[in-house]
Amino acid sequence: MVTNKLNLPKEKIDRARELAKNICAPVLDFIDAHTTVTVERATLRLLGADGVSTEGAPVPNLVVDALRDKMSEGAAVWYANALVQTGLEQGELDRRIAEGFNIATLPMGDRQKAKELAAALARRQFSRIDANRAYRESKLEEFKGRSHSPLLYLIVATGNIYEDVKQAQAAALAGADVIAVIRTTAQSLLDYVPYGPTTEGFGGTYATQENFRIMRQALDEVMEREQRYIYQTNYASGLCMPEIAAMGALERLDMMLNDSMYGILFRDINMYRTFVDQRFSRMINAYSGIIINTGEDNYLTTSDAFEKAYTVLASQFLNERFAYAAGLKPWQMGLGHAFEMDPSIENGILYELAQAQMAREIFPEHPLKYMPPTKHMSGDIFKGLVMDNMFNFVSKATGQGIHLLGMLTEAIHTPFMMDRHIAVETALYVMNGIESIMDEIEFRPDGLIVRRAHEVLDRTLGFMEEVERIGLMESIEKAMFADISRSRTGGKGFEGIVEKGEGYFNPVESMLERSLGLA
Amino acid sequence: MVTNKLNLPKEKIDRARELAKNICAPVLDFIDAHTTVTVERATLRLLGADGVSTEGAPVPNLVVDALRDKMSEGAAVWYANALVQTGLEQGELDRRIAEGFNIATLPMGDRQKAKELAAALARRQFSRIDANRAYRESKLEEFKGRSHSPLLYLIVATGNIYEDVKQAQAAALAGADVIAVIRTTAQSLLDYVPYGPTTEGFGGTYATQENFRIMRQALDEVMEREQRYIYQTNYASGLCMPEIAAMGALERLDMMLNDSMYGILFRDINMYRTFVDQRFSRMINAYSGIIINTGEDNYLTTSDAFEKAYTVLASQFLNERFAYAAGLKPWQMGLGHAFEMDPSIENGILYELAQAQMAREIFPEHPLKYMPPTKHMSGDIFKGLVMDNMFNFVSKATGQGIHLLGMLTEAIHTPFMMDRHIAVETALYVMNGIESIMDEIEFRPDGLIVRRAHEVLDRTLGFMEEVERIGLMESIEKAMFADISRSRTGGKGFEGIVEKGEGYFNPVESMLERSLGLA
Amino acid sequence: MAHIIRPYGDTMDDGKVQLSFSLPVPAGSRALEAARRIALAWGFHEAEVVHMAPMSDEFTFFVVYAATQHGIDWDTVEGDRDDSEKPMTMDEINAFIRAHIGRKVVVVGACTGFDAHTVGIDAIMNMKGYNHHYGLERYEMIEAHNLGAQVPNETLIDYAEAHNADAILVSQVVTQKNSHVHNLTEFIELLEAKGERGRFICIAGGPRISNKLAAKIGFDAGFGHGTYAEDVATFIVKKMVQEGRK
Amino acid sequence: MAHIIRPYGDTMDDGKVQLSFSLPVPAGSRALEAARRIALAWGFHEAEVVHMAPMSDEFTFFVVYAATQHGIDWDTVEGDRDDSEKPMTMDEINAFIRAHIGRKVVVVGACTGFDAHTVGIDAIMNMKGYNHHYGLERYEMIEAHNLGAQVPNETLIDYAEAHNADAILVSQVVTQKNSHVHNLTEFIELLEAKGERGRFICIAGGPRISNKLAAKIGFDAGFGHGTYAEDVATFIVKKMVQEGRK
Ligand code: B12
Ligand code: B12
Ligand SMILES: Cc1ncc(COP(=O)(O)O)c(C=O)c1O
Ligand SMILES: Cc1ncc(COP(=O)(O)O)c(C=O)c1O
Repeated sequence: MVTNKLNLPKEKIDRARELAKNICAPVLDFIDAHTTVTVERATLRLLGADGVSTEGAPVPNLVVDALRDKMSEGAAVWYANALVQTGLEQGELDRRIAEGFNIATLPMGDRQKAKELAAALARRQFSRIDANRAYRESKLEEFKGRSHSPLLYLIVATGNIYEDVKQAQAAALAGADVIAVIRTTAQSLLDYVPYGPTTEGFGGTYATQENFRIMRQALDEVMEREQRYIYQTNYASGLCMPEIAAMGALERLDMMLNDSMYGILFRDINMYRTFVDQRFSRMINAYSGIIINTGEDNYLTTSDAFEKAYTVLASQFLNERFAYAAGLKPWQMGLGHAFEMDPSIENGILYELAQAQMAREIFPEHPLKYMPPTKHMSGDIFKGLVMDNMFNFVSKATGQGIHLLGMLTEAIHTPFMMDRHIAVETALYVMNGIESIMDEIEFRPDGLIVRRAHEVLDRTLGFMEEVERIGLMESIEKAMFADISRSRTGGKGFEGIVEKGEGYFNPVESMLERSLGLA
Repeated sequence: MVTNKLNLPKEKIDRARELAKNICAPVLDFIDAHTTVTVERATLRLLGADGVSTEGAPVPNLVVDALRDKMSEGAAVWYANALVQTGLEQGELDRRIAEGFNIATLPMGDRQKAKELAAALARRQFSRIDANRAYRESKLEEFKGRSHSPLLYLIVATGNIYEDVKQAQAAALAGADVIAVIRTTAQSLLDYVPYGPTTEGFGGTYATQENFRIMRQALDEVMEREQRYIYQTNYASGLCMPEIAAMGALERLDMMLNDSMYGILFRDINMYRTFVDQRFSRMINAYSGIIINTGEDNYLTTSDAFEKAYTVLASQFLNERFAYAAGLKPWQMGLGHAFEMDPSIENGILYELAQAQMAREIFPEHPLKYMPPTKHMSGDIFKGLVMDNMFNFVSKATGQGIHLLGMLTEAIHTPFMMDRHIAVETALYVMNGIESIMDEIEFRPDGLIVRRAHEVLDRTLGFMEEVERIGLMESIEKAMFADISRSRTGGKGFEGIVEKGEGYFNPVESMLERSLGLA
Repeated sequence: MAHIIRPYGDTMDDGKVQLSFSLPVPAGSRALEAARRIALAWGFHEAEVVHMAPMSDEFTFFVVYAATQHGIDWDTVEGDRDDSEKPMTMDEINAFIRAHIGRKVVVVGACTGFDAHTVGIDAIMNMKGYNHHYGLERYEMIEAHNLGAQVPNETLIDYAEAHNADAILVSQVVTQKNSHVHNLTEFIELLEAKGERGRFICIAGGPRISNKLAAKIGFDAGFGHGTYAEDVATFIVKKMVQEGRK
Repeated sequence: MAHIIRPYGDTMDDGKVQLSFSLPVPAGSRALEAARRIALAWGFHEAEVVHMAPMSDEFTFFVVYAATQHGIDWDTVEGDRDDSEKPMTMDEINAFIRAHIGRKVVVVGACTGFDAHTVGIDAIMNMKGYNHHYGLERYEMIEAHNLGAQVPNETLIDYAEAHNADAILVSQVVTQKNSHVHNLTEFIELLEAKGERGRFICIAGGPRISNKLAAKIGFDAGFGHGTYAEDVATFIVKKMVQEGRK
């Protein structure tokens, strides 16, 4: 239970939410009027389109590329039309497409019939997603009380899915609740999703549907052995944000890294593109019961964590607003923040405590994803381990929800198996040792910790007021977030945005909006 | 400043002090009526007796051995008599004694004259001690505010004084405020103090006056370079407790491990002997402005720290009482306790916090010596480092005075230089990061932490009542402390106790009692 | 075929190892290179000095990650003892003694020399035991005498003779300058000098004692870190029956 | 005479080293022995496995302390660069350029390939700098162009040509599968293919870049962990003057 220790004024928090609403409104208008190539591809995936050409081009890409000039109508109707017109079974049609068959060469037949078929196809995939969600919920119920609090989150990043599986199983056996497979370095910039099981990646493993499936199976195995649900995580992020959300829904992932602005700032992806994509991907996540993890922590790797703490809080409000607009519930919003202050700051750990407690009290129902020190980690693994330990302490002491375990080798390499082992065992030690601390400790009402939290909230309001004044997009142009400037029409993926036409049809979108109560 | 966070009832604390008084009273009566061989040797040392035979027997031992049957008169008068009778310069007499001259063969001359000479000799050594104390105080004043709080205490234990010096200097440069030279494994059982610089020891270096001098000089060097006072520590403990206190006073040591019962329980030294010796050694410490460190922490290596927490508090009250009885001021009483609970106990770190805060509030002016985890340290150096980190945290959070830095290799070997380096840098990180925590954090009034402290205090009272009922010596026989049983007449050094005669004369004792206001 | 194993970082056979050590040289770019070269001298390749910190004007601390190609053949590795041989429980041991020996087994133990660490030998011998495993005193069919710490070897042997012990337990915790090896060796030499080595089952124990080390010195067995009373008792009673001691 | 240095635990030349690693075998007494043997295989003696923990059914983690007799001759160790050569300050560098070059020095930099880590190159180039050391943009006599991250080598070279750069700075942070070596090598090869290697002073940097590594690949210098703008600027301007570039 979240108690009030900081005495933050409710009016100010409400005011911030109101500002977030105002800031996001014009962006949401733009989003409503547009689709993108990857939104269409995600739609096709949720109609069941599957397969890949011998050159590795996925069927959804081949279809959307072929329909480039028909995009404003939506790809779904044309894909369904091809099924109607050719009379082929879906798998067979996909195979032909993979071999080079261009469905755009087929004339539109009975549009209504095509639409109905498309909707039926979507319903088939949705029932698979429903089953996944029901299965997850039943397992969570069955193994209730067995997960750690906060959930212990570990990454694997070997580049090879089979190696990942070994490490993920070891990590879960050691005590991890959540396993995230880090993606290969450049995947976020690919405008397609690779296919099949993969064994080659730099600093991470390709996110493919088959890799998702392989990992899911491995984690389910450990789940039964440990009688503890093991959450699987990947990245609905980058140029294929919605498609990966779709894949995750189909393979029962449980969490997705998914931020409304991360791609813009940290991957130089076009902002219009990102905004449209994030909405669609989030509706899929919302529907499939997936928890999103937002990326505010990244800001602190380029900005100073002490000085720019307010940008993190501001971004949490914006991410929250965008998430509501996509139908996500608070329990699905793993808003990001991080323990990234310079370790030499006097009382720095107390300021971290203030920041974490503040987030906890402002977002009481949200799981909150708390990230470990990374920027100030160094080759000094011993000091690093102790910094991670204080991070573990603060996380438990403030009741964070999703706890990304820090690695003592953060500044050196992607985690070795032994690094993870050390991370889990030391976290379990401290968290067990202070199990009830949240109920035990109070803060002096006029002390440093309380004052700091109030100050950050005040600064956030000032900052958000400025963003409201000049607009979110211009604020990004002015490097107000993460000290990074991005231009409106610059960045990758700009060309993939399309204005929706009069007759735009997307059965997946409609079903999502309807069931999420957004229509 | 120590604030009240636990709301411990003053009456109960007062009651514990009253019990301590009652428990110690009969022991103090015994002490008053007795002297021991090492008390006499310490007295001789404080008359300036020095030197060693070719077989390594120190002059004070040769004198006391020769005077065995005159012991009830005190050795001082006989030593002074020898000076008077032979007319030798003191150094020359000592040299003769070392060569085999037996002063007991000389008849007693003018006893009054001998007494006066003895007193004059004592005054000479006392003025050296006065100068040491004044120098320490002037340097502490000069470098005020430069020490850490708590004082960071590190041990060196190479067995070789020259190697110790290197390590001690490195440790002090890294940030240590206090350097303790651990003694070689068996020294506490030697009934004499070795002589000269030594380079061979098991798990520690012989405590010799020359070794004290060498280390003092090395630490003074670092003090000037760092502009920070470096405290030197050794062990006024074992069969030569008072002699080592005397040596420490002469060589300007700043702290002494010195406990009223440690030798009994952990070295199987006879209890009568220990009680007499501790009083005399403590008076010397009191006079020379040395801070004593008591050894309650050791109890928790043989008893369970959670179950037997009350024995530590009880022993702190007894050590305090014995210390007052020897003229020590609260600021000189580094009462011992330790972070030794099983790391797997749920909320164990909170119980440690409760215990440390309790000690802090009950002994508000005492520096308190806080010891790191040792018993539950294992070959897992990474987990060990993190346990040490939580110990560092609790120590800073509860305002301990003297902080013995834990070593990640505690279960493996005596510290390597790099182990110490890691200990200091990680402690400085966390202590700086929570600098003001004592003013920031409060405990829930009816919570686990507060309840635990009250419970330990209650159990302590019950325990002390029983000790009062059956007597301290019988309680020790019954293994009520540290789960170790020792018989009254068993143990080492029993034969070295002598009842003081009518005409017992000891100018050192009188001067100490007079100036400490105990006469 | 040999089954070569190598350290594992995040990929099979990558050979990754973490090291830390100090060198008696001042920190700086030469020191960094010295640390790297010394790691290479151990046969590591790709040695990366990831951290260097001065500890004084003359000493520097390093953390290194490196990779090795060395491997060893797993098939040739023999453990200190056979993990698959599980000890009997206290009840089974008592029953075993009743059935096969028919009288109480006498065990005498101590921590010898200047070593003052009683906790280890207490864990094995005292009623209370350790970690919820009762000690030998609790065994109905065992008569256990724990002499405590700092016991001279002579005293222990005399006591064992006087009480007609079946087994003698020697604990050694301090290992500095190999004092444990000296103490244990002296113990065996004293027994042999008296011609009594064969009379007792001799067992050494302590956190740094292995079965191999103990055997090399002349003990019947050695027990290290994590031993419980039942491990020792099982060994003693089986050995007694096997050797026909009654 | 050789000045042999060895690791230092608590006594000169004791050779003590801490190691940790994992092996792909199940925990147990054989695994313990395997860990010990592998440490011996590296030439350590007195290898003590002080900790063993299972990480899964197939992997085990170990902590080992061991001693080595290997030493290296300190007199033969050469640092990556000369610590005694101190960099000039920003003001000195500006003055040096005015006096000896007489025009602004043009520096172009980027983090290349798929590497998205801008913080390192920003620390060197951006106004703000790093750790209270201003970046090159702040230098009056330097014209600094920071292209950011994920810049293809071609783009960087084209830009340098177009702006008549004196020096090109290449940052590489990600080193997995030696991707930094590949990227840096490709950069030099591209320049050489164009016959333009001689036109620019080429400098590589990043946390795992050493001067030696950079030189081996064909750069003029490499800068690692803890570099500041003045280190790089000092190198560039001295090199320009030394080579008579104006
Ligand atoms: C408690 C303790 C003490 C207590 C001892 C109290 C007591 N009555 O035992 C006190 C405070 C008195 C003490 C003093 C010293 N100690 Co001490 N102490 C420890 C400590 C913290 C824990 C040891 C312990 O109790 N372990 C728990 C028991 C249950 O484990 P165990 O002994 O391994 O026993 C198990 C097995 O080994 C086995 N076993 C043990 N004996 C036997 C015998 C048989 C026959 C069998 C079958 C099995 C068996 O079974 C047991 C149960 O599983 C260790 C550090 C550590 N964490 O290990 C240092 C440690 C052992 N001490 C050490 C030292 C150096 C000393 C001193 C010499 C320091 C000094 N110079 O003053 C002194 C003097 C002691 C002396 N003369 O011997 C060093 C030893 C270094 C080395 N490798 O040589 C250690 C490692 C600390 C360090 N890093 O410096 N110590
Ligand atoms: C911040 C950070 C990020 C941020 C980057 C934000 C940004 N805009 O830069 C984000 C979150 C985006 C990120 C992402 C990733 N990161 Co990253 N990241 C870090 C982190 C935490 C800090 C790096 C940093 O900023 N250091 C501070 C700067 C000032 O130091 P520096 O870079 O060393 O620079 C100094 C010197 O090296 C030198 N220098 C650097 N460049 C140059 C150039 C020249 C010419 C000169 C003269 C000097 C010079 O001067 C600088 C000042 O002294 C490190 C871990 C760590 N603590 O080091 C991981 C780390 C570098 N990242 C890593 C990885 C793997 C990734 C990912 C690939 C993970 C993934 N699969 O998604 C992604 C993708 C990035 C990509 N495509 O390249 C690994 C690299 C492992 C390896 N050795 O290969 C690290 C070590 C973390 C880890 N343990 O896994 N990361
Ligand atoms: C929201 C979000 N998406 C994605 C990523 C991963 O980066 P990439 O874009 O390389 O997949 C992160 C990394 O921290 C993140 O926070
Ligand atoms: C009060 C006291 N004296 C002495 C010692 C040291 O033991 P030894 O008797 O071996 O010198 C300790 C060790 O912890 C101690 O606490």
